[in-house]
Amino acid sequence: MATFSVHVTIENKPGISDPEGDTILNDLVLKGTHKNISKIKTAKMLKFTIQEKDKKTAEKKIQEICDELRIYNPMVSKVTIDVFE
Amino acid sequence: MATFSVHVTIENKPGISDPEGDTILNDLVLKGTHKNISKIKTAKMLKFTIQEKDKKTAEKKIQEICDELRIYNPMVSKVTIDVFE
Amino acid sequence: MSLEPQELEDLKSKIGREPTSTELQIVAAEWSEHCSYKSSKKHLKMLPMTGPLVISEKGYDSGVLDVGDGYVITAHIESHNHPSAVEPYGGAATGVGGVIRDILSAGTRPIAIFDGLRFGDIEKDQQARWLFKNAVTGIADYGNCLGIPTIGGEVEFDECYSNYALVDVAAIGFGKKENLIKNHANKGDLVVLMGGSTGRDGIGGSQFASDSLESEDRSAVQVPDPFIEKLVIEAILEARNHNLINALKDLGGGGLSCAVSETADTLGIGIEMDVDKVHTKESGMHPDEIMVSESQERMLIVTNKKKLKKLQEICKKFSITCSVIGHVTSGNLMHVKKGAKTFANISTDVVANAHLLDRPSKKPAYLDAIQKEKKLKPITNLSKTLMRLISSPNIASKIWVYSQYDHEVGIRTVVKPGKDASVLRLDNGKFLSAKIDGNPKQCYINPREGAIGCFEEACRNVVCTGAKPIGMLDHLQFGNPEDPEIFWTFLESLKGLTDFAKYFKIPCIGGKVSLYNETPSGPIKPTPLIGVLGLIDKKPLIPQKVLDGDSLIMIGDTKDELGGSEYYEYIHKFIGGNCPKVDFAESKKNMKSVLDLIKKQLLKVCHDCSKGGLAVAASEICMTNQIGCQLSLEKVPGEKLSDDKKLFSESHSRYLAVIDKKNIKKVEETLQKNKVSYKTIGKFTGNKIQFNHGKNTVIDLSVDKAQKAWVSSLGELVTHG
Amino acid sequence: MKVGVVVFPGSNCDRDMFHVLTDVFKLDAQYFWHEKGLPKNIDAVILPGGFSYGDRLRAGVIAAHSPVIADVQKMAKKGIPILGVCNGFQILVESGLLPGVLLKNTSLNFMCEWTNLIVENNKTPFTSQFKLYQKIPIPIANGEGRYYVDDDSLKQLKKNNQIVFRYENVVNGSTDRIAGVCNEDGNVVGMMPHPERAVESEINPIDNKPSSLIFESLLSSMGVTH
Ligand SMILES: Nc1ncnc2c1ncn2[C@@H]1O[C@H](COP(=O)(O)OP(=O)(O)O)[C@@H](O)[C@H]1O
Ligand SMILES: [Mg+2]
Repeated sequence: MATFSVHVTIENKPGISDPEGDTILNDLVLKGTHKNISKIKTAKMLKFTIQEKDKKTAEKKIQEICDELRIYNPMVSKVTIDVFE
Repeated sequence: MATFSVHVTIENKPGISDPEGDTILNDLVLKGTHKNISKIKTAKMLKFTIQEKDKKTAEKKIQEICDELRIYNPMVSKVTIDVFE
Repeated sequence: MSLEPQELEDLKSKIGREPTSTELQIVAAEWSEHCSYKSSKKHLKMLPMTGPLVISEKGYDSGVLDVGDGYVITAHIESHNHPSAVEPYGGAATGVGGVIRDILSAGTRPIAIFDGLRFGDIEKDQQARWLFKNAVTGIADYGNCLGIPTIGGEVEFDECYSNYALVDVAAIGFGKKENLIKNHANKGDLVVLMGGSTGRDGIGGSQFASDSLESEDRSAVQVPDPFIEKLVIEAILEARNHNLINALKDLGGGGLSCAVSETADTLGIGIEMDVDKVHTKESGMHPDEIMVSESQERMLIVTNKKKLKKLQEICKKFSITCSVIGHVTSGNLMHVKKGAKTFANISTDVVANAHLLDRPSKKPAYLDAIQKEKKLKPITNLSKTLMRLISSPNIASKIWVYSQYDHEVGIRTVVKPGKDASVLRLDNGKFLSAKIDGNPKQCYINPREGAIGCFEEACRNVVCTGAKPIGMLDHLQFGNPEDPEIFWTFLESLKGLTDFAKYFKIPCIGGKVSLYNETPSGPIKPTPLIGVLGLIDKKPLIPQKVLDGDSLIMIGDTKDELGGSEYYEYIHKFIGGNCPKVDFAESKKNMKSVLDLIKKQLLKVCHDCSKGGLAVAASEICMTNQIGCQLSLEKVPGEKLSDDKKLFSESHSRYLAVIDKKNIKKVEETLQKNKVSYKTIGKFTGNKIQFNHGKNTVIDLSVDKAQKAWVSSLGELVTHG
Repeated sequence: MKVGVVVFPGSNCDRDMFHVLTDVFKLDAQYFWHEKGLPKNIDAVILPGGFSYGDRLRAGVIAAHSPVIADVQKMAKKGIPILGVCNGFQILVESGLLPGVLLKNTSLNFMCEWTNLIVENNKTPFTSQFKLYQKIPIPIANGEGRYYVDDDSLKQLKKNNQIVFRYENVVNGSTDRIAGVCNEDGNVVGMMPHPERAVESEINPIDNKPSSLIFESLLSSMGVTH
C-alpha cells in the first residue's frame, strides 16, 4: 500500500455561467491596470489523501467516491482527477 | 503575445485548520464505505486566461494581480500558481 | 507572551518561588490587559450595576435581566478588533462566536446578534473596502449558519481607522429564569472540555489584543467553524435541560488558562487537570500551548460522575468531542499536569487577580483648540449638499449589510433592521427592543459629551419603538492607556456614561474594555459604543405607512451643535466645533413624552434625529415611505440658526413623529402637558422633499432620486469600487 | 394527524417550523433526528431550513446521505406529503427527490429580504387552497438559492406542471424565476422562501394570510378541517 494525494477539481460544465469568476474579472481585475486578462473561471478543489496499492486504483477509487457521494453535481459540474505520489 | 491559462490554487496554510475538509471527510466520506481516505483538504482555484509574451511573465503578472487585489489573504492562505500554454 | 519585569517580581513574591514556564504562560495570559482589565477595573466600578431587574450571580459572562413571568434575557458585548484588522473574515466571524458563547454560558439560548463596524474611508481606501466587505461576510456566514438573527448594528467610516478595523458584536439571549446555570462545584466534580479541538491556532490572542498592531503575532489567526458552534449550542442546551451542568464557562481570550483559573477562583475551588486529556488538533503540543491556545468553539463544563454518562451521550449525538480533563479539588490551586508530571501548581487567586493599576491621566492638549468654530464656506445649493450626504457612506442605507444577515430566523423579529431599533417578541407576550450606537467624531471633540450622546442616541432609538430602556452595555475602545492623554479620554467617557446611567436609572449590565487600539498612524478616536435594551409591555410601535396629508411633528430643540457632525466633517472637511450636549432633564422629558404618545397609539412613525440631523432624518421617513414632504424651517423648535445649521445640526433628544391629522390635537395636549418643546414642521404630500424658509425653497429633492441613491450607494461602492 | 419535522446537524429553522405547526395550526408535530428512521404512522414530513453540515461542499449534499432520507424516499413513493423549505429544498434536490439544482445567488451574497411569490400549481398538498397565480408575500434567506435546470428539463417541468412557485420579479437569477417545484406526482414540494416566517401577523409586515394557506392546504390534504 502506498499513500497518494489525489486532487479533484470541480468546475462548472461549459455553458453553465460562473458569476463569481465574472465578478472577479469585471469588478476587480479589469478595474485595475491589468487589461490583458480575458477570462476567469472559478473551481473548487478537494485534495484527498488515500492509501491504495497503485496510482491507477487510487484514481479509480476517488472517481467512484465522487460519483457515489455526489462530491460534484453532474448536472452542472465536471471533475478532473489528478493523482500524485 | 501568446495566450496562457494560469491556475491559481488558494488553500489554508499548513497548520491552519480546514473545517470544510474535515466535515467532508468525517460526515460524508468516512460514513460511507471508504475507510482508506485519511485526509481531505479543500482549496479554491481561479483559472485566468491571460495574454502575455511568455510563460514567466504570465506567472509574474498573475502573482502581482493576486497580491495587489488581495485575491487571497496571505495571513491565512497560500497560493500555488501553475501556468499552461 | 510575557510579563512586565515588575509583574514578574510581583508574581514571584506572591508564590514565593520561581514560576515554571507553564505558570508564566498562564499568568501572562490572565494578566494581559484583555483578560485582567488591569488599567480599567478600578474605574469601571463607578458604573451603576444593579437595579430591580438585574440578576447578578457569580460566574456569568453576560448580564441578566428579569423580564417577568419567569423569563430572563441575557446580553453581552465584545470586540474583535486586532484579529479583524489582519483577517477581517475570520476575525469578525470568531468575534460573533465568542460573544454567543458568553450568552450560552449563562444557560440561555442566543436569540439576536448586533454588529458595530468601523473602518477607514472606503471612498478612497481600497484596503478599508476590503476589510469592510470581508468583515460583513464573516459575520453573515457565522450568524446565518448558527440560525441566530443579526437584527441590528451600525457602520461608520472615519480616517482614524485607516488600516485598522473595529468589529464589535453584541448578543442577546433568552430563557427561563429557572434554567439559568447556578454555577457551583463540589470536591470531586469533573471538569469537562467540550467542542472544537485545541490547536496552535490563536495562540497568544489575548496578548495580541493587548499589544498594538505592529507586534502582530501571526499565529493569532483563527479559523471560524460555525457548524461546530451550532452543535455546541444545541448540546449545551440539551445538557442544561437534563440538569447536567453544575458550572459552565466559555473559552475565550486566554483559552484554558483563563477559563480554568476564573472558574476556580469564582467558585472558590481548586482544579487539577491533565493536558494529555485535552483533545487536540495536532499531536506534540506543549502544555504551555495547550493552556493558552485560543482555539474557538469550546466550552468548559463542571459536572459530576453521575451526570457524565448522559453528557457524553448528548455530545455523541451531536458528534462533538468532550474530554474529561480534570476534577475539582478542595483548596484553591490550579494544578496542571501532563500525565504524572506537574507543570503548574499555583493559587487561582494569584492567577485570576492581576495587580490593578492606577494609570496617570492628563487632559489632551488638542481639546481646547478643537472646540473652536471655524468660518465655513457658504453653500449655495443645499439640495446638492443633502443629496451628497444621503449618498455618503456614513448616512446611506445599510441595506447592503443587513440584507446579507438572516434577520428573520427564530421568528421573533417584529421590527426589522433598517429603522431605528429592532424589536423582538418574547415568549411572555412582551417585546424587547435594542440598538447599539457609537460616535467617535463627537467623542474626539468632547470625550465626555460624546459618550453621553452615544448613550442617549441608543436610548432614543429604543424609545422610538415604544420601549423603556432597562439596561445598558458599554464597550470602551481607546488607544494605548499608558499614554495619560488617552487614559484621560477613557476616564471622561466613563464618567459621562456613569452620570447618564445614574440619572436615568439604567443599570450597566455588562461591557468590555478594548485598549491599545492603535493604527499605523496613531491611536483611534475614542470609540465608546453603547448598547441599550428596552422593554415593551404591551405593543411596540411598528412603523405604519405614511400617507398624503399626514403631519410631521418635531420634538426637542435644535441648537448650534455641529461639532463632529457629518455636515462639518463630510461636506466641509472640518473636524471640530461645538459638540452636541445632552440636557438630562430635557432628554428625560422628551423620552417620556414620546413613550406616552406611543402608548396612546397616537404615532404612525417615530424616528430620531441623529447623523445628518433633521434634513437626513426627515428624508429617511420620505424615502422609506416613498412620499414627499413640505417642511418649514422657521418652525423648527430651538435657537435661531442659519438654515444650514437647522438642517444639519446633530443636537440630541430630538424626534420626528408622523401623525394622522385626526390625532394632532391629542398629541399636542400630551406634549403641552409634559412641557415639551415641539412644533408641527411639515406635511407629507407629493413626491418631493422640500424644505422651505418662509417663501423660499431651500431644498428641493425628488424622493425617487434620493431614495435610489440612499439605498444603493453603499453597495455600489463596495462591489464596484 | 402527525407531522414529522426532520432535524439534521445544523438545521436551524426546525424550531420555528415546529412552533408554527403546533402553536399556530394545532397540528401534532414531532421532531425526528436524522440518524433514525421515521415511524410508519407519519402523515406528512417537513424538512426545515438551516445549514445542515454547515453547507459544506454544497448546501444539502451531506444531509442527503443521512439515514433518514431512505425513509423519506419511501414515504415520497407512497404519496405522503413532503415539504422541503430552503435547506430542506436543497436536501430534497441533492437526494434526487426533486429535479434541478440550487446554485449560488448571482449576487454571490446571502440574501435576506421580503419578496412576492406567484402560485403556479394549486394541485399539490401544500397549495390546494390557493387560487392559481395568487400572490404570496414571503421572506427569502439563502446564499445558494438560485434554482437551475437546463432547457430540456425545464420543458419537462412545464409539461408535468411541476413548477409550484415563481418569484414575481427576478430575485436571484433562478431559471424561469422558479422558487419552488414538485415531483411528478406532486406530493413532494420544495421551496426556497420561508412560509413559517410569514404566517403570523405579528412578524409579517405585509399580509400573513397567503402564507397560511400553505399550511391550510396541508391540513386539508390530511383531511383535517380547520
Ligand atoms: N452593521 C449592521 N448590521 C445590521 N444592521 C445594521 C448595521 N448597520 C446599520 N444597521 C441597521 O440600519 C439601520 C440604521 O442604522 P443607523 O444609521 O446606525 O441608525 P441610527 O442612526 O438610528 O442609530 C438600523 O436599523 C440598524 O440596525
Ligand atoms: Mg435612529
